[in-house]
Amino acid sequence: MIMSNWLPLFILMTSFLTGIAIFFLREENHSTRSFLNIFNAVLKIFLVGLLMWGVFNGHVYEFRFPLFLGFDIVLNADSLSLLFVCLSAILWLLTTIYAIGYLKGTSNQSRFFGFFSLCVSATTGIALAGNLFTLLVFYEFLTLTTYPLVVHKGTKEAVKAGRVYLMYTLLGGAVLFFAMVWLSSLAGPADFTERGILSSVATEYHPQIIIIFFLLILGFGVKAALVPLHGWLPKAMVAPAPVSALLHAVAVVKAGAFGIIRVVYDLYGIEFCQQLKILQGLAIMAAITIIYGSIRALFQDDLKRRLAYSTVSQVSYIILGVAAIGPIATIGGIVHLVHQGIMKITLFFCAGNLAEGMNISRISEMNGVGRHMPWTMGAFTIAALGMIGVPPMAGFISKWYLGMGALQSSQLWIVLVLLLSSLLNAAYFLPIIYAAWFKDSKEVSFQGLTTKWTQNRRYLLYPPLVTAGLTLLMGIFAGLPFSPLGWVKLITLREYGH
Amino acid sequence: MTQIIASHASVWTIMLPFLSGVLCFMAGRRIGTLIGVVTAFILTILTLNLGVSVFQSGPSRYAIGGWSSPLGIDIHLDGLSVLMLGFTAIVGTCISMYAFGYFKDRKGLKKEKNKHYAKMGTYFWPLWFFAWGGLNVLFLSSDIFNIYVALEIVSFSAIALVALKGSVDALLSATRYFFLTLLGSLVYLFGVGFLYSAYGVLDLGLLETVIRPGMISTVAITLMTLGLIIKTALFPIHFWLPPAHANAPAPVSAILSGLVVMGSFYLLVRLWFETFTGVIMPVAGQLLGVLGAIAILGGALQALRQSRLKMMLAYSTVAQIGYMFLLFPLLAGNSIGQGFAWGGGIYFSISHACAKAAAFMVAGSIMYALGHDRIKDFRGLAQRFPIGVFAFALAGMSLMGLPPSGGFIGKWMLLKAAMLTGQWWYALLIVAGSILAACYIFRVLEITLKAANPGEKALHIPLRMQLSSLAMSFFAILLGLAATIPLEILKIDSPVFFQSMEGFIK
Amino acid sequence: MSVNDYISVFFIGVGVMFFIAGILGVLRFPDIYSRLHALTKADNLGLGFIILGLALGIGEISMALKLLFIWVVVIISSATSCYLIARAALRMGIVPWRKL
Amino acid sequence: MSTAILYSITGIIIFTVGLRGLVIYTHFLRKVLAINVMGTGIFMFLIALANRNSNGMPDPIPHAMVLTGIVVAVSATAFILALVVRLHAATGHTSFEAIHNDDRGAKL
Amino acid sequence: MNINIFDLLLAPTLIFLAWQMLRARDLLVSIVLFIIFGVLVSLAWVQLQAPDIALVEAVIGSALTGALFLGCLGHMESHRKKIVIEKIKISKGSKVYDCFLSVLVISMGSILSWSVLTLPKNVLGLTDKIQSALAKSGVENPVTAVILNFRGYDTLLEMGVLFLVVVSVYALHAIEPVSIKIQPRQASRVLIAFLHILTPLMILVAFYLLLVGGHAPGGAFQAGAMLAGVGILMLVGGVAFSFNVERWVLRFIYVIGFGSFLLIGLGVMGGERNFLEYPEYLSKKLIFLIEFLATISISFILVTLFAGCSGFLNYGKSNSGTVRGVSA
Repeated sequence: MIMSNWLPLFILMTSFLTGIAIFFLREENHSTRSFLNIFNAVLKIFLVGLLMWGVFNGHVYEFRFPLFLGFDIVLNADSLSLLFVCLSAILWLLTTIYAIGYLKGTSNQSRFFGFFSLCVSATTGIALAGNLFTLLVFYEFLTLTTYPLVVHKGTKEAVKAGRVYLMYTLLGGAVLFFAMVWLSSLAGPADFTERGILSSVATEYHPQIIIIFFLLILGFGVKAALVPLHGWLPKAMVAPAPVSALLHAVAVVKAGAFGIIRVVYDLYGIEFCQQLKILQGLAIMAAITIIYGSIRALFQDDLKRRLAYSTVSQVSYIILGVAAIGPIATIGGIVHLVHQGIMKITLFFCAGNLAEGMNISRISEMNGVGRHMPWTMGAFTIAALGMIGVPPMAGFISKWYLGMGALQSSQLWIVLVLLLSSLLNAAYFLPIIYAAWFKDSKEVSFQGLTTKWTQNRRYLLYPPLVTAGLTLLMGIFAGLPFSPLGWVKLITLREYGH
Repeated sequence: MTQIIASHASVWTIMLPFLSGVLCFMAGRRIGTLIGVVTAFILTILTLNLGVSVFQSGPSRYAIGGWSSPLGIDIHLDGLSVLMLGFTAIVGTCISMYAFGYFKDRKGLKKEKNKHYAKMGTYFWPLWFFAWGGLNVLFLSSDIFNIYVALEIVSFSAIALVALKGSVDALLSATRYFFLTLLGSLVYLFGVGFLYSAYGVLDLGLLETVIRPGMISTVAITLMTLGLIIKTALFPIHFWLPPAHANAPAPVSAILSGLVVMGSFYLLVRLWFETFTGVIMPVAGQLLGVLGAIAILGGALQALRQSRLKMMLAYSTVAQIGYMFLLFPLLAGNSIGQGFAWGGGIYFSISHACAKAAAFMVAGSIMYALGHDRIKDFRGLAQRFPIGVFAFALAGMSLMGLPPSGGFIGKWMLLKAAMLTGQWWYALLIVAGSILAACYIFRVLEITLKAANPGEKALHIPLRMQLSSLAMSFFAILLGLAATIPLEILKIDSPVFFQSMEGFIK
Repeated sequence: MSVNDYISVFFIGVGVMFFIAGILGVLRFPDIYSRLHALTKADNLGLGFIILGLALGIGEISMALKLLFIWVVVIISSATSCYLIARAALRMGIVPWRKL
Repeated sequence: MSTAILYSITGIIIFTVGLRGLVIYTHFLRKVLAINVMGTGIFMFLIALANRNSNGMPDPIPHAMVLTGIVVAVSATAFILALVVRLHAATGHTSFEAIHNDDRGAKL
Repeated sequence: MNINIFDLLLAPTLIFLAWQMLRARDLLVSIVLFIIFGVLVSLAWVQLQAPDIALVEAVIGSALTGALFLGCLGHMESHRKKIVIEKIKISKGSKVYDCFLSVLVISMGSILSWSVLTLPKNVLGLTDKIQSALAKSGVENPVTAVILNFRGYDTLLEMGVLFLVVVSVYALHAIEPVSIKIQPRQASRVLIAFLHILTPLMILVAFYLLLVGGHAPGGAFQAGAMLAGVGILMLVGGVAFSFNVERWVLRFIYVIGFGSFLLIGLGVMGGERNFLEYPEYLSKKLIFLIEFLATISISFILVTLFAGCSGFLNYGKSNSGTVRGVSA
């Protein structure tokens, strides 16, 4: 079927065209905008479902648009990309609902939702990219579309954060650009294939290939917030809560991690990586990031900043899983892509709710909030426990597989890193939970929830509840075939070929 | 090879602008404007038609007056010239549409001021069409002396357009522009004199066959290159460009930065890689490359320091010209890299034309609305003037070289040429230049995104202006998506070995 | 060389002498009016002699007439321009030189 | 040495004299004069070398080129002089330096 | 062809004049030297067997350009707001800079001269081809044939340049008109009388030049410049012209030279016949027509250009739409 090759493009276009259409809507046209947003998000989920069904049955979708001189824009639905697409589609819907409530009564909404949709289409593009070139195109596109979201508030602080964000991401993009052109002059337009393509490059170019590998990691590492390159992430916290949620859970950070997965598995190939002995370095970088992020998180009083550093550390689990060779660690890493996304988005939704409902943004102010906002804090608790890795939350599954994988490839130090970081996770999450539920507020008496919160309660509350629920379900039903874990096993099977 | 065709379409593309320039002068402002806009559209259709015919039947020559070269003057049509014609037409049409709105009476302005714009509008059209006609002559001519006359037409109309505003700044920059561009023309003419004295022919194609390496050729090429470098405003002789481009009315800045710069660059490329291929020394290319490199960095750093938007864009032009000149050292490398260098340089120049024209149009719209172009007072512009800022952002993408845009494709190809020929320092430079470009573009964008100062007054910008700048910037982006078409056209009768364009070291 | 040629050379020589005298006048005379005097006199007469000499040398009637025509035009224009210069000088307030 | 060589080198020297003048002298009119001198140098170069045929007939193509060149030169001169007049009327100065200094003086 | 003593004297004189012209303290002296330089250059053209160019140089290159300079200088002198003593040379690091520049220029000159010596002794150029094609061109003077037929395209564009410049000059003056007060000039009777003699004479000469252009030195530019000379004399003599470009007749005159050339070029085009390819039986007539109309345009354009740089062009300022009569 020829038409079915267009399916990936349709999926991309649902959010892209929505974005463009929203730009042209007048500011006051709230209902049309909301309808357009939600309708398209649902449509997208439906299309993704269709795609998923096809891929599961072994159908290959490939959309190819020749751009110039042998470089094509390729949209390719393989099992790995589907995982990411699926995640982004679902979380887009939830975040959109949340954002509609969150932004009620503020200005510049058309611009916000326009870029919001474009940002998701960029993420979809990254997920579906069938070659490095396409990946780069959407990666840069993501930078451009998230920038207006980061500076959305237009305050001095926001603009400053936006500048930092741009500086990091554009530099990363430039490095990536450089590396990619270099690679393409050695190996031509590099289509992603399972188990990589670069092993065919002649041995005399291997030193260059290794340098390119690290340049690529550097480029993607900026967005994935690998440690020396993470500076933008905590600063970008000034953005509105839905943006932070999107940035941390789905779009930016994940795009970086996803890029690294693509490079290691589908461009270089795991065996070729082993042959070049380049994964060890990556693993060490990831481990440092994990520990460093956790420690920094401990000392933050601002809730969103603490979550930001938590992201720094958690995303590197994915990279660690990729770098620790072996199928089981791979499963752990890739599945964490989904799990971390779901859990982190819950946390950010909740942080946003606290800020909106009770004007609380600091952990020291959180004593006893559980009593005033029980649902929000309930969702927060589930997600935080998941982050720590308490069974039966989803986070446990990923950590389990990571640990098992490390044992399997007999890299004990990785297990140690995991344990240490779990301890640290507990150290920075548990006090929050404790304070929220069991401590009494010593401050001035409770003034009551804001009117904004009471008016928009359903928009703001349902999304975190759903994601919290998903956190639980993904943990409990991890064994089912269409659960993230099941799907990741399928991916791993294809990557390792056995 | 090339055939003689009986089609007169190419003559019409040259003569129509002159004809309508004359008509505009005769008809006065109101009717002149209409004539101008209609002509622009006709020209676009004509050039597209010409492009299709070249695409189908290959390159051709046309002997003006029936006297073919060496006695007479030939018009030659090949991929490169058709591409240049086509993009001039597209950019020109957008600029014409923009000028249509720009010189109209402005609501909310004093009568005196409006009279000023009306008078500018009266003379803008004939001068602009002469510039356009001159460019078309330049792109199609195959005779080095005829090209000199074309260069003069372009320069004179450009200078008059710069001076159009009548302010001291405008007059001063026009005067400076005049001296340098005339110096450039004369030096070029001297080179022509040397070539003719040595070889007795003026036709580019014939020269290619008779030219021999030696003292005289070197001197001639040096002189011609020097002249054209002055006109293109490459690094050490770039100082005249920013004031001239920044002090002109917005449509004029778009014409200058977009098209006029492209014209002299085109000529330089044509001479170096078709006529003089046999006698160019690689070291000369490296020299131009070094100048280009300094221009990229210096221009971008200067752009960062500017407080006025148009001045910033003008310095950005200086930097982007530097990129175009990277073509010269990169083309000297191996045959795999050549195709990329050639394609990249040309592609860069056309996408720069689109992007910079769009950016200047937006700058003009902002000046129209606010009455100034101080960057620090752009707060809240994204909210009040979203189409313009969006167009600026799109144009900026191309200037920065972010995908998908024409600038990206151009940079990609140049970068690849640098990699393939092993001149990786140019690759680093290209990347560094992009980052600097991002710095100055986002410096503007971030201020527009800041919350607005309440109570600031602004004129309403006509939709026609907004849409034409938007269309122009879309074109800059479209160049990144539909790169195949221009590149295929460029391959027609290309002097460079294009076969291995997909190639990589294996 | 024929007699005609000798005569021709003689006339041209006389013309040149006039010119030299004129130049000396321009260089040595004290003010603009007297310089103008020297110049125009030399011009008209000197040119006249030269043209006479040339006409004899060529010995062709049509050519001679053309040369004559040139002389007439030059005389008229130099007279006019001399007058104009002198008038302009007077208007500017330049006082004619007087022997002290 | 033939006439052709003599005059062509004379042309080159005139050109260089003009070039130096263009850069070194400040007054606009002097600069315009210098440009005209440069042009004349080039024209002389062209015409001189057109005149070295063995059959004694000069080559008419450079003649035509120079005719065109002279007309272009006079157009250019008229154009720039009109600009200079405008600039002089607006600023009272006749050189870049003077205008620049004036400008700086006004700012101080 | 060998050198004679005259050439050996003329060439250094030219260089010396160029040098002195640029460095003379008084600008008026510079301009006068420029005119003399022009006259001597046209002598050089004669020496180089280029009578056509000698004529153009004398009329346009020397006289007309000189008039432009004088007009401009005079105008600026008479409208000086304050007396400013401006340095002749640029002041920044003058000595060192000058030395450096001189060295640069001298080395450039020597390289160029050296390369001239390496030129082939005898390049025929296109002389033979032109001779053989001359019969078909419609004129006998090879230079005219090149200008109007073989390379008519260049000449068309050159007319375009002239037209463009006149439009530019108007554009310069139309916008924010400079407040230039033109002092009422009292025309002198002598000058008027002179003009009465000269004008018909010059028209005659111009027409002669136009006619003769086909087979001898002459042509539209020379003729146009002659007429322009008369016009300039009238202008400075106090005969007021109207430069009101809003009158269509004036615009039409400016346009007619270039426009008719363009239209004829396009008109003969069609079928097998290319742009500017005159039919053989018509070529003589068409060339004459083009030259005739060009002469009219050129003369008016040149007068306007003179007016533009010497303050006569006060279009847009006052009601100068009326033609003042000869104020004798």
